[in-house]
Amino acid sequence: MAGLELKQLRKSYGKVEVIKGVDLSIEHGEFVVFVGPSGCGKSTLLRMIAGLEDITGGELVIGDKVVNAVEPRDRGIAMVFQSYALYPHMTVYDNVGFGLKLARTPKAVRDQKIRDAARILQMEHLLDRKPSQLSGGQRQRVAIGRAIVRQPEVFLFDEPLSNLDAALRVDMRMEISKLHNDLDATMIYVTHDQVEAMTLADKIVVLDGGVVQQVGSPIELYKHPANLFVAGFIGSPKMNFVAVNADKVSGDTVNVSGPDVVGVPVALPAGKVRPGDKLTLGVRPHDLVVATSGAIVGRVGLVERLGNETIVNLELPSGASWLAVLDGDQALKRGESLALDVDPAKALLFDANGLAVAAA
Amino acid sequence: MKKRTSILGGAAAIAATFVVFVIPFIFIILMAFKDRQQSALRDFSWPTGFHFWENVVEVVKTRNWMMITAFINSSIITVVSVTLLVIFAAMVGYVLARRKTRWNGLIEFLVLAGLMVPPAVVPTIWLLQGLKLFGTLHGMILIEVAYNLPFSIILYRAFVATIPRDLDEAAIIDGARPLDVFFRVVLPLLWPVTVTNIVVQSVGIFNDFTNPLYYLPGNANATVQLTLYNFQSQFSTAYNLLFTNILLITIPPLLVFMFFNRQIVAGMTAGAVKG
Amino acid sequence: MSASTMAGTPNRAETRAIKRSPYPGWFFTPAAIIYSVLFLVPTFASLYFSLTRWTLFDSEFIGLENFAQFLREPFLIKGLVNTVIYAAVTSGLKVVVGLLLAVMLTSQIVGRGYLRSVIFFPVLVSTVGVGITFTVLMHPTQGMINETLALFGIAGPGWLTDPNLALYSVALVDVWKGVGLATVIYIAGLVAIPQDYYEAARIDGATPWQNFWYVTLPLCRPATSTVITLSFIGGLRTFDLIWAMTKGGPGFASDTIASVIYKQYQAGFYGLSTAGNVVLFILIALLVVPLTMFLNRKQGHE
Amino acid sequence: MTKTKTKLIALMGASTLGMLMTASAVQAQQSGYLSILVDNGPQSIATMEAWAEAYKAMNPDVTIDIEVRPGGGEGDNIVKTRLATGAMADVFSYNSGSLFQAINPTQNLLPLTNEAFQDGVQDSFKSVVSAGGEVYGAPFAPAMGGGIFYNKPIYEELGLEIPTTWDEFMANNEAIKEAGKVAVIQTYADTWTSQLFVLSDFYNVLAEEPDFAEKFTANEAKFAATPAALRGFEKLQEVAEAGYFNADFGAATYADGVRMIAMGEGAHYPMLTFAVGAIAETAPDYLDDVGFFAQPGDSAENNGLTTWMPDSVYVAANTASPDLAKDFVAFIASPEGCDIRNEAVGATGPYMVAGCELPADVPPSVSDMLPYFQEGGQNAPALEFLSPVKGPALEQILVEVGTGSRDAASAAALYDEDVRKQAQQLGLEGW
Repeated sequence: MAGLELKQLRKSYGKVEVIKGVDLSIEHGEFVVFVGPSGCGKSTLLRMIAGLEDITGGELVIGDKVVNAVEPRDRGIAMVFQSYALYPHMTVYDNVGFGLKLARTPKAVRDQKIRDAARILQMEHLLDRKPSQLSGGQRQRVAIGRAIVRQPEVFLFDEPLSNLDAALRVDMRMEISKLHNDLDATMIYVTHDQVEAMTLADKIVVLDGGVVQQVGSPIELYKHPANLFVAGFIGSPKMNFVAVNADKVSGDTVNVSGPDVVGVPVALPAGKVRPGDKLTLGVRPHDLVVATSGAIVGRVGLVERLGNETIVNLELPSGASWLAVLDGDQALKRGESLALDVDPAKALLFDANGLAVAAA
Repeated sequence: MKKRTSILGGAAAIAATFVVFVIPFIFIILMAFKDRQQSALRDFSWPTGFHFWENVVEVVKTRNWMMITAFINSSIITVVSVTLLVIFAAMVGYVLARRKTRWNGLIEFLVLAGLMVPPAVVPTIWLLQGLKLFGTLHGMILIEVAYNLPFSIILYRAFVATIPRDLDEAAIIDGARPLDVFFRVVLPLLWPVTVTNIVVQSVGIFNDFTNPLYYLPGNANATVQLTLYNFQSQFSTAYNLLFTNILLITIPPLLVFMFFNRQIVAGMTAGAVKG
Repeated sequence: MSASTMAGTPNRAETRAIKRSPYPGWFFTPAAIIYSVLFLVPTFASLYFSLTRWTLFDSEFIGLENFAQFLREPFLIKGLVNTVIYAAVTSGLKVVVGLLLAVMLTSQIVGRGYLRSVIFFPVLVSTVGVGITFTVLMHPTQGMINETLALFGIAGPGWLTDPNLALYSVALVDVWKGVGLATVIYIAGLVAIPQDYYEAARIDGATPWQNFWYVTLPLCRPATSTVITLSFIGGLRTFDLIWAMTKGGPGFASDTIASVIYKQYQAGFYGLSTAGNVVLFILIALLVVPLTMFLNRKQGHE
Repeated sequence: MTKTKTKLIALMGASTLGMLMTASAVQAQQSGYLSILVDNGPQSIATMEAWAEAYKAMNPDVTIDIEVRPGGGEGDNIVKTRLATGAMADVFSYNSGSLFQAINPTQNLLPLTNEAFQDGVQDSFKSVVSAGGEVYGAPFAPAMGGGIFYNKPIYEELGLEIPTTWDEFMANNEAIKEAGKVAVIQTYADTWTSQLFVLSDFYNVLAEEPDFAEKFTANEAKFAATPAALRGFEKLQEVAEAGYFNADFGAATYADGVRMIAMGEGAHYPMLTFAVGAIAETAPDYLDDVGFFAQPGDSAENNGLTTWMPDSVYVAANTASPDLAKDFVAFIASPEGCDIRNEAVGATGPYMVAGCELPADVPPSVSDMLPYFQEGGQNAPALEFLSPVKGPALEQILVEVGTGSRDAASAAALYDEDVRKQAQQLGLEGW
């Protein structure tokens, strides 16, 4: 059974370092999602685990073996590509069985395994087709089938759903999740879509600039982002930020004010900040509520009325723009003035370095 | 109305290409049907008698059935050298397109140089002598491979670039060794450009005249183009036999063409054009 | 608990990855061996022999005298000019005619299959055979071309016997034989152009001519550069056809460098001929390298 | 020396003949394999095949493989290349004279000096296949003359006389032209045929400049600076400027020329006499319509023929079966060999081998030539048999003169330049 251990993993192309020392440990059976904006190094990291990229520095352990110099085929992994990478000249049957054929698996065994995988993915009727005759979702299944049939210790997914339309993506997401439960395998999944990350992951690894920003469960990341980057990246719509100064520190509450906000209270253990500190206040759009005279006042811009909730674009005095997601249907007019309040327990503060001023 | 212009245009094009491209071939065929006296006039006239079969027999029988030997030799040279060319050039084109090293510049320069530099005949003969390859089919095959590699490599390199790298990587993850990746995944996908290579190179090698002339002396080694020499001599010319000969040696390229006709464009699409 | 950022003890024990590349260098070896032994080695040997007086039986080092002699060849300058004219005329005509034929063959014209086959077929016929055939057809008095012209009361020229015309006649035959390949390359280039562009142009109200000029022409530039490069190099090196048709004549009127070189070779001036090879190579490099750079840069700009 | 008087028919003692015959009778039957390389002229192939058949009939254990090479410059290349690389056939045919000197005979060929058959070969032939004191060849064909073929019916029709001076020749041409016929046939599709006016004029050059060949070899005499030598170029220019040529002279081939002279499509065709064989093959019915005369000089008293030694057969130095090869060559150079040749391709000229007879009914073009070779006839070898120097571009230069794009003087000067290059290549003294 295979967990993974990444120790100070580094990758550089010539002088450019793209993975700057990643430490991470993944338990067996965990579903881990690497998430981050494009160019953050998440795919590179995945490909290093797969063995498709050489490791410049550090150690990669799969199971109990250092695999830096081990060929991909001997790492006990399988990978699903964003483009599916189905072999266009082979039928679905041959695509799925290609790895087994290379491993010189006896024909009967091979056939059994291919048919098992096809049954699991409900694509038995597709086995004789060529990839060009398949729809996007079907290709996705074949790609997964090709991975399953190898019975790997670790599944690697490289943005597998990004080429599918929205509805199909939801379906496939559920299937992958179900597969994870059924197969009891370790899965590492790369995506730039934080919704996928939130819904699928046991553990999310947020990457930016080749550096791990935070590792944790989805809710942990949502509630307690370690820094501005994670706070902004996780959650949809994006968290609102505004520059503030600490006014008054009293007990476990800090009052902060800035050009756009007046006296917002934030729950915080004593001693974390001192009056006059320059901070950044972060509030999720869902945590704003309408008040008669709130801490935050702005002019209503675009209003999206979705019935169950209303998304308001608010222009603050400084010109900055915030989003608020308000419960129920709110008949707001463009141009009118709106005041909002913040729940002190849900507001977050970040210091001048962008690190969270931790609540606990 | 649009339909009519296309039909008119088509008819005009058919007429024009008939005059420009087809009539010369009809001329060759007519000449091949004539007897020696009539053919000496070299005019576009109906043969006074049908001597085609006699001409063919005479051409084939000349110099101890040299035509038969020549067809066998040319076929061997063409098939073997095109096979080697396809495999070796695809291997080079593949690695050249996939792997960026500081050698790439040099390799690309050498490839381009091979396209441009005219081969040095006599030093090559000496070398072949030293290798005991002079005047052998093996030697000729290797020469054809060497001289035609650059063009094939360029075609392949351009085409490989259009094959997603993901496929190689999927195969690697599936447990493929480099040779598996190449022969089982990449080479089959290179089929369109392979067809282009087969057509262009086999025709070029089959029609090669100068190189066998130098590197493949000897009756037993005659190639089809050299048979033209039997009839086009300095002293006298038998036009009916000459054109019968041209006609006969055009048949194999014609077969290749009919076989691959539809696929030629496909190979060019991704291959040459994106070069 | 709190989120960890860049924690952990740095592990400085760097493991050198000795994993082999999936694109092994030895894939080059078979091609490299054949190419080096049979092409590069003789080519470099020829650089030496170009500095010798060489009778095939023995060679005597004479420095650059062969080059001096070659450049003194009374017809070398004419040969140089002819070579460039020939290459420019053939590649230019192949571009223009090939593109027009390709446009025609990708349109909804009747008899496309026939046309495509007929135009491509000459590519497959042996150059020597084509040369012999056209020498006969271009005969000034008995040739079919002039006899046909005579029916219309036109006195046809001496295609291959008029010193001012011979080179161009051979070039025309070269185009006849080679335009099929150019056409196929262009067809490939044209079908690769997404239909969207034409649709967009149609919505913008473009005439067929504008379509051709502003959409087709710029977008098939890769094909153009392939055709130009291949046929230009081919034209500079051309030998078979000229030799089969005029042997550089009448007199020296259609001599190209390749035929001048060959004549030196024929005469037994092996060192001299080899020096000519080197000169030809330099000429090709001087013309083709800037040409390819120009074509590629243009491509990059799009 | 001005004239090599060669005697046609055997003055050879019967003893020599007898010895030859006994030699071949005594010799044991040969066995083994022999490869032969011959040029692709139809007569060369036919003759060689006939010899091989006859020889195999006499020696059933011999297998002979005849291989064909192109003629002309390309053939020169093949021969040189194959000699240089040791890939030459056991026996091969090739030119005598200056081209023979260029294949480095002492190194590449087997000496045949002491073979018995050489006793029957004329010394004049031996001299053009000798190098370093050894003789390397045996005659492959009869001797030839270079001059002008004429169409007899045209001469009869117009009442013309055989010209003995250049002026008479030009007058004949004028008369023929006025009669609406083609006076002079030129065939520049085969460029080598353009050289005849100059090469065949060499008898006339020697008549005026007896030491031209020696001086030419020593870089002391030039075509452009020697009026007698320049005449050949001028003659071509005169004929060209007078418009005597056939309309398609630029595209006509040698085969066309042969047909035209035989069928009366033209009155004169300057050519070597081996064309008789080609006429016999392509237009046998017209063979008797063709006559021959030497290219006239400027004075009637001194009218003689420029002669060519035939090609030769040689044995490659590295042959695997030298005895067999020598025996076969001896067979070729025997009266029996000549008879087989007569049978195969007809008689085209006087043989260089003692005991060889021409058949009684030789065509007129051959009988017209014979007097020049006989006692009292005047002939001189072509320059290429007196000097190793011969520029390769003469034929193209003369095509330029014939097409009017160059005048005689500058053509001669250009040829001198061409010659210089070749002499340097040969490493001759004084260049």
